[in-house]
Amino acid sequence: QTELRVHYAIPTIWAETQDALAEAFMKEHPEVRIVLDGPAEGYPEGVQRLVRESVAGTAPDVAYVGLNRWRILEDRDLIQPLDDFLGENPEAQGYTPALLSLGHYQDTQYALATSASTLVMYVNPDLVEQAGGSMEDFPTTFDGVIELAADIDALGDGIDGVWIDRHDWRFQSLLGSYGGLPMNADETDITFDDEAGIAAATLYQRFAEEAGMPSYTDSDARQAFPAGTLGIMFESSSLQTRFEQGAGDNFEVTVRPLPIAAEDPSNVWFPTGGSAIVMLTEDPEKQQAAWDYISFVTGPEGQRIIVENTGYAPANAQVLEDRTYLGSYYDKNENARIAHTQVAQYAGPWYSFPGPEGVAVTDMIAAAMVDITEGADPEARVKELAQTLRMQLGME
Amino acid sequence: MPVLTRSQRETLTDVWLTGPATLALLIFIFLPITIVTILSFSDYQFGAGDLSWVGWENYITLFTSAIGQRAIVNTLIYVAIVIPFSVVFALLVAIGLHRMLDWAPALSRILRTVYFLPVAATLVAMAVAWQMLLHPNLGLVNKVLSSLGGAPQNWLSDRGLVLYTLAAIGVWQSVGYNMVLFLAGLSAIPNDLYEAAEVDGAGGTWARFWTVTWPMLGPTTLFVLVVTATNAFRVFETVATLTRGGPAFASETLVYALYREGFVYFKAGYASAITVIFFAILLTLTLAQMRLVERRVHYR
Amino acid sequence: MNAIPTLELGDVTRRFGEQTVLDSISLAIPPGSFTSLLGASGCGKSTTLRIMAGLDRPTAGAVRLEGREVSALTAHERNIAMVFQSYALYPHLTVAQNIALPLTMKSLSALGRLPLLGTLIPGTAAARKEIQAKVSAAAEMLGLSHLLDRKPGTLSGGQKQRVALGRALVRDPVLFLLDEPLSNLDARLRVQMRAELVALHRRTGKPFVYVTHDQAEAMAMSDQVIVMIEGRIAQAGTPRELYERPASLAVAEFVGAHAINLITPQQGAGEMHSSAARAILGVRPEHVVPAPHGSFTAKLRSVEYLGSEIVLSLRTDQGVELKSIAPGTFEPPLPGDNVRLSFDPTCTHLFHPETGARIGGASECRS
Amino acid sequence: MNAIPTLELGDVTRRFGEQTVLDSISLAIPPGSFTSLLGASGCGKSTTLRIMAGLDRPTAGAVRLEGREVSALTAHERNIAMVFQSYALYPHLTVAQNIALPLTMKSLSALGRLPLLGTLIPGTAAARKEIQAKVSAAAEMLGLSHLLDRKPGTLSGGQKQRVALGRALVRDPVLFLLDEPLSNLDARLRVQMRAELVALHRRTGKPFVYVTHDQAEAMAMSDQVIVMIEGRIAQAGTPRELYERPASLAVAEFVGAHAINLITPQQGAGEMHSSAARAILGVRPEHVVPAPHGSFTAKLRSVEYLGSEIVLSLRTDQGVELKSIAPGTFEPPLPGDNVRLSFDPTCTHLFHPETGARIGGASECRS
Amino acid sequence: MSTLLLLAGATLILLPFIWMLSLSLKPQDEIFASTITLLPSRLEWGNYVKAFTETNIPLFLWNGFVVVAGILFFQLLFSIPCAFALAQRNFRLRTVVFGLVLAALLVPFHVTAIPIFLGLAAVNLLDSYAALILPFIPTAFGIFLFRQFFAQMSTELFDAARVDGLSETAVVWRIAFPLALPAATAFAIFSVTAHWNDLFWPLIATTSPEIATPPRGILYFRDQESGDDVGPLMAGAVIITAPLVLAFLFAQRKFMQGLAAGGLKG
Ligand SMILES: Nc1ncnc2c1ncn2[C@@H]1O[C@H](COP(=O)(O)OP(=O)(O)OP(=O)(O)O)[C@@H](O)[C@H]1O
Ligand SMILES: Nc1ncnc2c1ncn2[C@@H]1O[C@H](COP(=O)(O)OP(=O)(O)OP(=O)(O)O)[C@@H](O)[C@H]1O
Ligand SMILES: [Mg+2]
Ligand SMILES: [Mg+2]
Repeated sequence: QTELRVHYAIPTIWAETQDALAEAFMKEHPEVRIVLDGPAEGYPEGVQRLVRESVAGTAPDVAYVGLNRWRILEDRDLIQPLDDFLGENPEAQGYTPALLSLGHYQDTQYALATSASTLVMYVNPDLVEQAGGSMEDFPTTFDGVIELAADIDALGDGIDGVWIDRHDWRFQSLLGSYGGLPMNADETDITFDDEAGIAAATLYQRFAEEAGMPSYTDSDARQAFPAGTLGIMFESSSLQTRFEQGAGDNFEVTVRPLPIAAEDPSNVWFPTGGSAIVMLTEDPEKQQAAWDYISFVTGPEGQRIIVENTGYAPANAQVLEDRTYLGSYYDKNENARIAHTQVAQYAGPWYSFPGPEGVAVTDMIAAAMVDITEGADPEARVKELAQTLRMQLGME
Repeated sequence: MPVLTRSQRETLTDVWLTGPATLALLIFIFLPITIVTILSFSDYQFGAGDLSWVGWENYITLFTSAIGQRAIVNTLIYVAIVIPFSVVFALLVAIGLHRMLDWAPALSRILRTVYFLPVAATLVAMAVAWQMLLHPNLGLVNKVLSSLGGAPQNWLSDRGLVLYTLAAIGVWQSVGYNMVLFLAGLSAIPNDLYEAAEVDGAGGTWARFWTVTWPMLGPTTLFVLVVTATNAFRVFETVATLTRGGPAFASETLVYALYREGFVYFKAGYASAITVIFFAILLTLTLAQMRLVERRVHYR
Repeated sequence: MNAIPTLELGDVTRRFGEQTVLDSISLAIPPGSFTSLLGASGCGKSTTLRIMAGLDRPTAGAVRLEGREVSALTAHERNIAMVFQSYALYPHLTVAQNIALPLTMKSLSALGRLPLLGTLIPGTAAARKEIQAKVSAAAEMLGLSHLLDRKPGTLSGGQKQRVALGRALVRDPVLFLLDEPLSNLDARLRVQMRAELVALHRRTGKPFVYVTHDQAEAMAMSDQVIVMIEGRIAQAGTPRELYERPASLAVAEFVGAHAINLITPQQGAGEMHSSAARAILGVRPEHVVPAPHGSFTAKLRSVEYLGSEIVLSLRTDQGVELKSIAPGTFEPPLPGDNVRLSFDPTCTHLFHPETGARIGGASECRS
Repeated sequence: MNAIPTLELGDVTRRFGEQTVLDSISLAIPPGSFTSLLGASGCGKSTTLRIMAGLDRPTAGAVRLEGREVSALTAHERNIAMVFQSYALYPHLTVAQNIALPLTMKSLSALGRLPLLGTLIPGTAAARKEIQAKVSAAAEMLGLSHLLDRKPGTLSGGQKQRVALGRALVRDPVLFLLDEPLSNLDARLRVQMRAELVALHRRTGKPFVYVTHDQAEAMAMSDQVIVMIEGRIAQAGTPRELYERPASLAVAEFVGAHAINLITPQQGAGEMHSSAARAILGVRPEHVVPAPHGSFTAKLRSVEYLGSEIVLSLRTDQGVELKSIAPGTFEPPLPGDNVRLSFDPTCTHLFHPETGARIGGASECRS
Repeated sequence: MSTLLLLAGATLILLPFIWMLSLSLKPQDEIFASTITLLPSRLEWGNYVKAFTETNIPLFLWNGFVVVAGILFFQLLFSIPCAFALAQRNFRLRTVVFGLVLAALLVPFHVTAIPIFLGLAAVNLLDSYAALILPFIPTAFGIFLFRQFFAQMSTELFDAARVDGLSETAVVWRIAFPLALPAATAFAIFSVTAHWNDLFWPLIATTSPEIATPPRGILYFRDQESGDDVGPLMAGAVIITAPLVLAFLFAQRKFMQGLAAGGLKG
């Protein structure tokens, strides 16, 4: 019997799912035994632990990591290419090129997405109606959203119109909505200081100035929305369940897709959050078992389990196309359907920046968004930011 | 006759008594420190296979980068708030509770436990409670503030305010710790000194405090200052759980910076340099503090 | 001189919870007197002193200072100086500052006491100068001039004691209270300090109340000794009165350098003294003397040589244990030998076997 | 009896850094003797005792225990018992456990000493029983039987002292060392404990070395008194030798209940004594007596009444300050009057004005 | 007056705890409400049920106990003899050792964490109780506190023990240690609260859920990605804080004595 040690993070979401996955897998593969490591608190802590354990030589065989984090492992040669296992025709197994791109780097497939989320709008319909709007013709442009948010904000005491976190992933999402890209294809230059990037950054300022966006921390906002004092909140689709629980019977949490701002919608992409699965083991025998496991959890059956348990969007085309897997789930979960459709349509990589400063610069992006929200000139600030990033990342 | 001379046997005894602890100190504290100091001159990336020596570059970066400077300045501001406030509050609370012991011992003991609670609390959960209390819109703090006619504040998301909020929470955490130390110091003051003061005409509350209490608490105060300072300089947990250094590095502190650089960014070399600087600051200040205060506190 | 006592306690009682520590104490401290409060540990001496000082309040009874009832006044309003057994010096202040403290508290305002600011307040400089002068004078008198800049922690016991005295002296109080100030000193230094205290008393002319459990100290220094036993005053009088006419068995046992010899009626010591058959007979060892024609004999059990005198431990045939003191030049017989002894008949005391009250004996013990 | 001294110090020197605390000390403690080490505070008494016990080591010199050099043995290997000034009772153990501790350490293995497990080790029960018996015997002897279960914190000074003694006694050591064991007691208790110690010494038959700075104690208890002054032995001898033939001025000043009167040649006291012109004359106050036909007069300055005796402070016309002791029955004149005095000529001492060495005087002081 | 201030201060101090308790009893939809209510409309024991069923809290508490007790045991075992020697014995390297202790007092654990992690990995001790206990054995604070305590105790007591035939080891454990119990209680409170609540090191050194300590256990309800599960998180926090508060209540008398008698008098 082969034993596979599996690492994952975020037990609130994943703990039961992982047990179900392991059980289902072992039923199919009785020769493999899955051992789950104690989960890490979050994706950043998870990847920290993987790096440490690799240095210490105690790394697990397979790991779920944040979709924007596996590059850190790749950078240190800790994970194995999957191309040989995938075979000639991955698409037939449900791995579309868009989905594969999430784990692709320099012509090699290092990771496969297991679950996906993108930025969506959470809306409080009660507030929308009080402000004179309606859910039927909910705005689909940023201008419309800002206008509505301003109306909600005007409702008065303690009611806020809109909120979005000042954060790398959110910024990339807005950027994607405008059809911009953070970097060029060979990762030798920063490209978000173009029109799209400036427009995306300007949104922060407009939210603040025109719609009175408060300067909440993420936990502030996550408290305000379910409490019913925040009209529109841009957040990851993965928060849906918690928001629904938190709002209870007070109001009906409603999900709306992100507005599309690009002139050419084919340029639109949304960075995908969620997790990828990677193979760490170098032992050929284990690698085969690991692959069996990976293909199971990224295959339709595994994906069904994941979607039903976590609320994440699936990362396999087959489950989406074939109603036998998740049809009844979506009938009950309109919000999930909206979010998952957005993933299916626009999923794109969550860019991580190359080199040793790759993680550090994401905090600089966040800091720049804070500046812009608080009144800095968006164009100048974005240009300055791009320049700083080029320096930090050694692109010049 | 024993094989070893008496001196040799005495030395063996000393080694047997102090050896284990000293060895443990060397292995678990000084060896790591040495490694860290050496690494601070390299560009080592945690997990990477190779490294190269970069001389003082990491130090130069720390002192020239805006974020590095921010971390140093923030730490100093934080410490400058937490030390005086937590020491003074703790002293006042301790004196109050000590007096209360005379006429309401039970209440005094209960309050003592209450003030000690923050020391015993699990910060993971406390952070959530604080976040809710300090919520700009829904939090009790702002609601009370506005009902008193004040303007609500963004305690944790206002760049100008967040450091002071953290400092206030830091005071909240250390008042109990210091109070316990002061209470112990107070109970060691001989009562006849108060009586002498009374007979000498220093009978009022303030006169008693300045003639007896404060001077007699000298050694305790020194101890409290050293402990508070080392704890305040190491501020990490509240930053990590409440603000993660944000917004826009406004609450970045040295230990959080070294944590972030080392653990999140994996820049072990740079993190080591922060460590060395941190250690140097701490060592200097503590020694200075001891030097300055020690002589005035041990009345010899 | 003034007839009103400087301090008077009238039927002062002090209870701590159930325990009655002082039981209806009445006493008077005449102006200029040196009064000792003598008693065993725990008999209430310190409590009495604390009530005089105003640090404690009587459960019942009156405290009169120069004729005025002062129960309502706190300690520092009474202008009484007190020297504590443990000296209670402020360890953070120099000797000079310790001595100056009571004056500073009296003559400088709260502002004026501040280190730097203080100098700006009008009149402060003058007041400080005056304090300085008084401190110097007190230090001079106590031989502390060369120690003024030292901290108490570096002083020897005797020096500390003098600083504590200095702090009391400098104030010109109406009364000095001293709570076993010598008990921490070694024997030789104690004798020396005793003399200094007496001299000091004479110089100030103020009444001293001196607490001690050492009868020798009380006898040597005082005009008036008040013997306290278990919260009551057993006897008050001059040292000589106490020694020559102890009011009770307890007082007789307490007073005197060597424990008094006591012979109970049961021991049938009738042959030694005619009164010993109905009362307890007390004879001090110094009044039991070896005499060739003494009235009775006893067997010598052991000898303690003290230089100037020799203590003989004896036992009579009836089993009565006796001590006798002979001059140092006396050549004692070997232990086991019989010694012939006699009592000085003018120096015997008779006590009631049950109450212990004095019921007879010599009225004056002069040979 | 055995001729080898139980303990011998041979030229023992002890330095702490620069300071020489003991300077070439040689002494012998004969079997069964009671030796006092007498000296002022800081003269090195405790250091000497600690060297004997093995708690400290001499910088130079030899320590011989029953003839055997023991420098290499640590304190716990020497089988010497020591009683400390502060008693050093273990506050966390009961009286019984305190007394038993030395035995437990000696007769039980490390395992056997463990609370529960210990009972399983063979022989432990028997050993424990034996210890129990010895502790009971010692407690009986010291009158501590009813206190065995108390903690030291609840005992009075005298009781503590006896526990400390019990702990020493129970071990059957070759030598007892006692470092000022009575100095914490009050005067009356001290006298009583003194007698108990002497009785104990007699009962055990073991040599005692007794450290004190109280000359009365040393005189009263010892066969041999060793006077130490500043790290040297100033004189060793019987109490009587010390009192009657002090080897130096320093010893004379140290010995005796009251400080000796010293008259320097400059004070021109030739009229008082013929030898006073070339040497320092020493006369103890008890040998200066008021006598109607005395050889000189002095003015009475003050009187201390001590019950059994009266101390007169006097000053001659030449300005010599003198003390005289009269019996308690003496009726002193008023201060300021002249008193006629005489010296007991057999009890004077002459010392060299520079070296202080004894150069003459009475060889025996018997009247 | 001063009593009122003290009570007001205590209320301020208590505020987050009251909040914690109240949250732990609130149903999900009341936790995030726009109005502030201290008391939940209905007591929701479900949070506690969830805390107990979804995580193995009894196991975490047991682990916490083992780790904390283990740390304390070894800290005392190592620091007391060392502190005793520093205070009561004279040896050549005494100043050096004491200097080391003072310097170590200033080192935050974060600095040494990574090298220690690698070292433990090298000897294969990660993810075990040993990994949680070993790094905290050298306690400069403990040595310092005990040294101050022993330094002001009379040497005579220890000399008496030596004369009574106790070896130095016996002097340390049979005499010095029992006397230092108050100080040890004080030290224990500081050590236990610190290590019971420590999250940083357990997250680095251990992965198995079987040896998770209490805070690592309730971390289960903490989540950046999808939002904290506040109710059970607070319930868990209440459960793991309670033993410490009880311990403090029990220990406080000894504890105060210990500090009073100990190092604080300089
Ligand atoms: N504050 C108090 N509360 C309760 N009992 C007290 C208090 N102060 C003193 N006592 C008791 O009163 C009695 C007398 O105490 P006090 O201190 O006056 O004795 P003392 O004669 O000065 O003894 P010593 O010579 O030992 O100083 C003692 O039994 C003591 O226990
Ligand atoms: N460990 C030490 N280091 C330095 N000096 C010391 C030490 N122990 C004792 N001394 C010095 O040695 C001298 C003699 O000390 P010792 O304790 O033997 O005196 P003593 O005669 O016992 O005095 P006392 O009657 O006060 O107990 C003193 O001056 C003391 O300061
Ligand atoms: Mg008293
Ligand atoms: Mg001594």
